[in-house]
Amino acid sequence: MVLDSGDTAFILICTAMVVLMTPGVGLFYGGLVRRKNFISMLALAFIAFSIVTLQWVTFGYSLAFGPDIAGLIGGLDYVGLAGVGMDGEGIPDLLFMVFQLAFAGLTLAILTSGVAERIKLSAFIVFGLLWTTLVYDPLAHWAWGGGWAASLGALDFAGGTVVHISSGFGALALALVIGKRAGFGQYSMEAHNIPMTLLGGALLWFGWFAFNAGSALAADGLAANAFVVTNIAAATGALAWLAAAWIKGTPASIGMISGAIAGLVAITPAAGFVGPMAAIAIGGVAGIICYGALLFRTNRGLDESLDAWAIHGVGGFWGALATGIFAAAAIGGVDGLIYGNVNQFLIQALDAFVAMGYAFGMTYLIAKVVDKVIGLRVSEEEEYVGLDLALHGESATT
Amino acid sequence: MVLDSGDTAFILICTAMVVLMTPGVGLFYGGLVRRKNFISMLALAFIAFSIVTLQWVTFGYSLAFGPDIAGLIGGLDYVGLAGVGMDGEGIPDLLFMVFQLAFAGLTLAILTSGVAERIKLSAFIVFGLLWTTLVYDPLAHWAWGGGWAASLGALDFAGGTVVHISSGFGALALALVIGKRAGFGQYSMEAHNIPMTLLGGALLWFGWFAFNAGSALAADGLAANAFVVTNIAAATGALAWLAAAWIKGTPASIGMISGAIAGLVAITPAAGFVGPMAAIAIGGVAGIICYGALLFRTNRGLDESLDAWAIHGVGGFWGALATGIFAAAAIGGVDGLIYGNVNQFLIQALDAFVAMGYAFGMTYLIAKVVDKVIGLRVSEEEEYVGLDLALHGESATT
Amino acid sequence: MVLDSGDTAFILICTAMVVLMTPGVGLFYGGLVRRKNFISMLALAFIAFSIVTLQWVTFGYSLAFGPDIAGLIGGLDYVGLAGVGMDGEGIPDLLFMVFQLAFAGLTLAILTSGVAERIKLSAFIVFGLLWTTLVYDPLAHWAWGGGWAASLGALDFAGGTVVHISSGFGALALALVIGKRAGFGQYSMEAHNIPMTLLGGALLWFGWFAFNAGSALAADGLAANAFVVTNIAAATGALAWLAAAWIKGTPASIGMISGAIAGLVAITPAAGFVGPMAAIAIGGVAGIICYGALLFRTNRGLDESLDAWAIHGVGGFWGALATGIFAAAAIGGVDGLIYGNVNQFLIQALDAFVAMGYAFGMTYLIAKVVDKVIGLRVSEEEEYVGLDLALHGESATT
Amino acid sequence: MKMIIAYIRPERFDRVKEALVEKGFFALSVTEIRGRGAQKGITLRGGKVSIDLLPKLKLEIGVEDTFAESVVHIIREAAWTGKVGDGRIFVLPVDFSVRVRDENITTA
Amino acid sequence: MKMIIAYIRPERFDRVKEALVEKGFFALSVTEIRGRGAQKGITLRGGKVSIDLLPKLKLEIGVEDTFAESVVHIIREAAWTGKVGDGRIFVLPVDFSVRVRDENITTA
Amino acid sequence: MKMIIAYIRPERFDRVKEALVEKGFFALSVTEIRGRGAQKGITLRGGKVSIDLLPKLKLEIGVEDTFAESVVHIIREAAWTGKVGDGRIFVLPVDFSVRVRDENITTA
Ligand SMILES: Nc1ncnc2c1ncn2[C@@H]1O[C@H](COP(=O)(O)OP(=O)(O)O)[C@@H](O)[C@H]1O
Ligand SMILES: Nc1ncnc2c1ncn2[C@@H]1O[C@H](COP(=O)(O)OP(=O)(O)O)[C@@H](O)[C@H]1O
Ligand SMILES: Nc1ncnc2c1ncn2[C@@H]1O[C@H](COP(=O)(O)OP(=O)(O)O)[C@@H](O)[C@H]1O
Repeated sequence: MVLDSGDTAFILICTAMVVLMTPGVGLFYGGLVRRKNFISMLALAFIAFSIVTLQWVTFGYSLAFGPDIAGLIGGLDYVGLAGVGMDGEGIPDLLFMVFQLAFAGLTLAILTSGVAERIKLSAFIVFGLLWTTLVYDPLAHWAWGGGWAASLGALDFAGGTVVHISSGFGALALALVIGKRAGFGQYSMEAHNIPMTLLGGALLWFGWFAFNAGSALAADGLAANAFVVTNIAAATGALAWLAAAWIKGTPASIGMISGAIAGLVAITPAAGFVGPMAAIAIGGVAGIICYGALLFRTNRGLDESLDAWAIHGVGGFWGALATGIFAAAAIGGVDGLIYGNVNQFLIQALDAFVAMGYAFGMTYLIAKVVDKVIGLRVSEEEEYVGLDLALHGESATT
Repeated sequence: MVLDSGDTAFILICTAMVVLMTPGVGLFYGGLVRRKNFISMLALAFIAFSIVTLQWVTFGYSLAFGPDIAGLIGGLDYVGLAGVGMDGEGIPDLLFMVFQLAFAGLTLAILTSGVAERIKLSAFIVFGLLWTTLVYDPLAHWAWGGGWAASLGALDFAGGTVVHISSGFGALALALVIGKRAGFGQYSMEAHNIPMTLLGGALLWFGWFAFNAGSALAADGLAANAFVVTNIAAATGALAWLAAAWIKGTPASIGMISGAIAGLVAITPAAGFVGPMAAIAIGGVAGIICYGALLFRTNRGLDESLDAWAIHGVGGFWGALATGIFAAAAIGGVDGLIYGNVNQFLIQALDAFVAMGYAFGMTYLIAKVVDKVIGLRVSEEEEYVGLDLALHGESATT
Repeated sequence: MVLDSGDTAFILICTAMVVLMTPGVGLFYGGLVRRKNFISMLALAFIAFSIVTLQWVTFGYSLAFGPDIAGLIGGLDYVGLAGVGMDGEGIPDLLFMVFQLAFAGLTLAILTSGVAERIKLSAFIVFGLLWTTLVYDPLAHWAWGGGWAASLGALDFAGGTVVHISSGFGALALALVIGKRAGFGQYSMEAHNIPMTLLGGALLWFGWFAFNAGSALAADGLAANAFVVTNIAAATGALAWLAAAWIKGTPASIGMISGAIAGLVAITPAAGFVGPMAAIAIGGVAGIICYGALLFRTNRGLDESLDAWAIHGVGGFWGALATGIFAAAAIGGVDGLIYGNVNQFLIQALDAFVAMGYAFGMTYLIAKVVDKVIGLRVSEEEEYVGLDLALHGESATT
Repeated sequence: MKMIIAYIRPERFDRVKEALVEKGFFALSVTEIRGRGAQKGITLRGGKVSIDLLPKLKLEIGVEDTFAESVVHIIREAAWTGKVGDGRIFVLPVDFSVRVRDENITTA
Repeated sequence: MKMIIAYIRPERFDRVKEALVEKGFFALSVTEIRGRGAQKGITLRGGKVSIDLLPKLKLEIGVEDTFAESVVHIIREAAWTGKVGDGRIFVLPVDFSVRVRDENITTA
Repeated sequence: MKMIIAYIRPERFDRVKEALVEKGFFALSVTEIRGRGAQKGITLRGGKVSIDLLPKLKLEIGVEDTFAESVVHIIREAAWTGKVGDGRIFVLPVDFSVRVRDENITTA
């Protein structure tokens, strides 16, 4: 029970960097929507983070990391952060708590992809509190709080299932419940400010180092490995998507940055288990299949508007499998498929499937209930005018 | 006299993050003004930071942290950074110096709120050098350099009085001296680029972790506590202001981010002394009263243009009192009002009052003198055209 | 062979911060070009970083830091990061590798100044891979990988020659080969979004702390010194350029931020060898001479479009010399000219000259070859329409 | 010659453009404007919020007199949704017009 | 019908809009432009800096012939400050105009 | 009075402005627009990419009848490059015009 100042320093800064990812998502999404909903996307990110902060410190952390109950959820011992103090092993308990808080907040922000440009603010707040409680907290418990997935030996270094499968498939469910944007498919809804999306992407790339390397919870060689593979997967993902899009037509910068995010997502569960050369494969494949998922999504006329499903959902799923494929005992103590460990691959697949099913189903349920009770969606006029003016009374630029 | 690499690593990075807050203020303010003064607000932030850098390393640091003279000011022993070297206790002396430099630079940048869209560049430089010397340096000395406030036992963990009361009430004095913007109250002067304000706010939130947690000067449990309460107060402040504005009309994103800043300001002096649940109270109240202060300010027709007074001044004042109310010995070694320590509350109140009076009075004096001697304000035509074109010969966007 | 968690924490975060500098350059440049090439500049930065990432982890790192061959280049021992692992001295070897990767990526991004608004994407990728292999890797080896410059005792703390002379003079060569932008000199090509340039500049200033202080490879007093002198040189550079431009006419914010970058560039090789007061001189002179270089460049009608030559090339050259002038044994163990060590000054001059000549000549050669084989430049129509639409099929803002 | 000035919904622009091209009318100039018609914009949540200026696109098309009516017709058809805010088209007389490039003056 | 084109100070826009609404004129289109009048813009610091294009708003209002003069009058009154840069109003003839929505053609 | 509406290349704006000032025409209003002429924009890489709307500047200049032709002439000369995309100038009749500031009504 002794603190290490180096590890503590590392996780303190990492936490700040992960917090910055939430407005990063806001900028990323805000640039992709139409100008009239720019502020809305940014505000949703801030609000997501703020409500999760309060939920987490009052009871969410306890649900996720309290003493395990039946492998499913944590007990209420840490409600109000009781017993979560300034000391701890390696790093202060409070610091671990807030590092995890940053993950929870970010996850809800990613989910706004599915309801972009059409959700009621009040409904989002209610939905968000329910979602983080009923979806995020259990998933975090399963993987990291001593739940069944952890017991089974499922590997999720920094949140492939907890953060990305959950938000990606959650966004899909949400999009199905709330319905398409008015005019979707009839006229083009181009990204209105791509440089903001690229800036948001840069902040995400930056924060992701902290997200993945910080998940080592120590400033050590494992953190360095996570850092390196994170960067490699991002770069490969960016180039792979760019190349694929170039072959099919145009090397758009949105594709490039989406590919980087896809690579980052896919390496997330694997970052502490695979080496640099595997990261090239993981990132490259992620760039290609997430691009494919996006094409599939648009061809099907689905309005999961900002592609959390294609990038986070599909990328996270691939990452969970890839961890089971490329894990090397030399790095994280566990071997994967390519080293003959079929079992690990099957565990990964099971974990990913359950997370996908649970996140999708539970999100669908919550969304339906919220929609019935208070209504998820703004009025037709409000949507036409745009949420910036209609809800916030503001215009992004004058 | 031995360095700790973890603590040193922490404060090195924290310093960089606090430095980033100054352009963060520039963006925050730049988004709030009219387009024709966007560059001006950003440039003022950079210039504030640059001139304070030179002042601080030549003599400012010595005034603040040199050997105490009568509880009022530091001696000149460290002029030119003489004797401020690469070694130190825990962290290098040079590092402590530059961490404090970042605070000083930021404080002057906050002050530009009071003269936005109308100050002469030359006058700002002269005023800024005088202000940081005659207001900031003494206040820093009183609180942290061994001055009277420190001797009295006044608590200011990260700068509630030194940074926020001083800049907030300073901005008010400055606004009174320079006068209202032409057309103020006659036509609306809406924020021209709210996403930039939100981005600036995100950078401030990010940097504030370093500001407050770094003030522990070590990567330890106290830093973790400061980090956690900082985040809680920001989130609560954001939600409280948003809710209050919603009840009165519209949940504007500017209110949301202003509430976050209000929460951050209020928790600043308290961050090393109060726990997470107190942070909810401190942040929530900050969101409400700073919103009230803003309404008061606009109702009175005061053109303290970007609300440094309402947010930093009033929020800082509340934070100083709140520290006296909620301090818990278990965290920072001192109890506050709710633990029966009336004395601490009175000390806090006294400290806040003196800081407020001194900052307001001295700023008023300096502003008057500069106005008399070289004139604070641009010509009517320059103001009409906007400072970007009139002073810098540039346009924000083409 | 034992890791220090504080040093590791420091370099982990520093690396993330240096990575953020690459999109920082993208924003800086993106704001300076015409709107129709905003996305292009950002995309080039991301692409530069991505291709260098793959080059570096496959063989670039080995060329730079592999066992020395004749003082000229590193051997292939580390190809595919073989033998670069999670342990190391002080910090993990993998971490040192990725810290250096961030430098290599950034350097290529700086170079895009010379071909802004007119380079073919395919040509840039080919050129970039050749350039980083044939120019960057050898220069890195000479200075830091045990090459001839290191043997000679040339000082380059964080990359004055490796990063800045190479990219600055490389950009000049590239500009000469690709030719002027259509219409250059005939009508004005004003910066289209100065706030983005200032934001990019702020991210650069932020990242530069990590760049220079991180080059100590430890969180110690030397890092603190590097941090402090970095900040001083930036501030002084900003004010010096601003003042010079003011005397000649108008204190433009672009000049101010360019001066800051000039100061940062110049202090880069010196950061671990000079003290705070020398930093004032180095930064101030950098602001003036880089401004002079810019005026010279525009007077000569050279279209090295975004002034990498004037700022990075000339500033880096001055920095290399200044290191030989102001180095103080008390700080970095070596004395410079002002302490009577003429020799060091001559070594610095030689090193800078060779780096300049090699970078300029080799870049010219590579550019000529790429131009002959696949063509460096887009068609006249594509240039007229702008690279955003013509190459990426996107518009920065709608 | 006539100058046709049409204020339309931004989301109908692509459709209008295509309809014009189909009938052989290529030239046009587009400006982003904000506007309101006789309805005073849109009122939300039972009058609590009223948005009086909405983004519209303004098209300007200079055509020979004989084509004016058919261009107006094409635009109207492609821009029509039947809801408030569809816009308005004005036809103004032009004294004469010249092409900068070829100095070929058309008077009408 | 007439098309009234008014270049005014941006800061007077709200006042002009209200004045128009008061008299029952709702419809208008607004464009952000830059311009200068016969005074060649503004000269600062004794001629050292001269700003030749200042931001203005352009209003376009299509009205029946009979209302043209009174709309001009309303705008002028509300836009007036008496200082250089107040702007100018032009009244152009309109051949005819149609509403996209209801196909109700007004000819004048 | 006439209203001259000129669509020109943005990069020729400074030249046009100077040419006008030289001949004593100061007043003008400028709007950023996008447009295409009869050539349907620009086609790149053998038709693989086609950019149909390019940024242009629109100048509006209200002048006395007698000056209309010479202003058109000045603009055309200064805006001319001889390549596709040089733009077009329209001259519209103006019923009357007033200056907001001095209430000095000019009718033409
Ligand atoms: N008389 C007019 N003068 C100028 N612009 C007009 C006029 N009538 C309509 N417009 C333009 O057309 C747009 C749509 O008009 P309309 O369909 O009547 O709108 P609404 O249904 O919102 O009243 C307006 O936003 C405005 O830009
Ligand atoms: N003859 C004109 N043609 C076109 N626009 C004009 C004309 N006269 C004035 N304007 C517009 O009206 C605005 C204000 O004009 P005016 O009051 O004469 O300006 P100033 O006082 O700056 O000379 C100008 O900026 C311009 O946009
Ligand atoms: N008949 C027209 N009506 C409206 N605008 C026009 C017309 N003809 C040309 N323009 C404007 O002038 C610009 C340049 O026209 P032109 O030189 O004919 O272009 P291009 O060579 O691209 O066909 C166009 O982009 C458009 O904005």
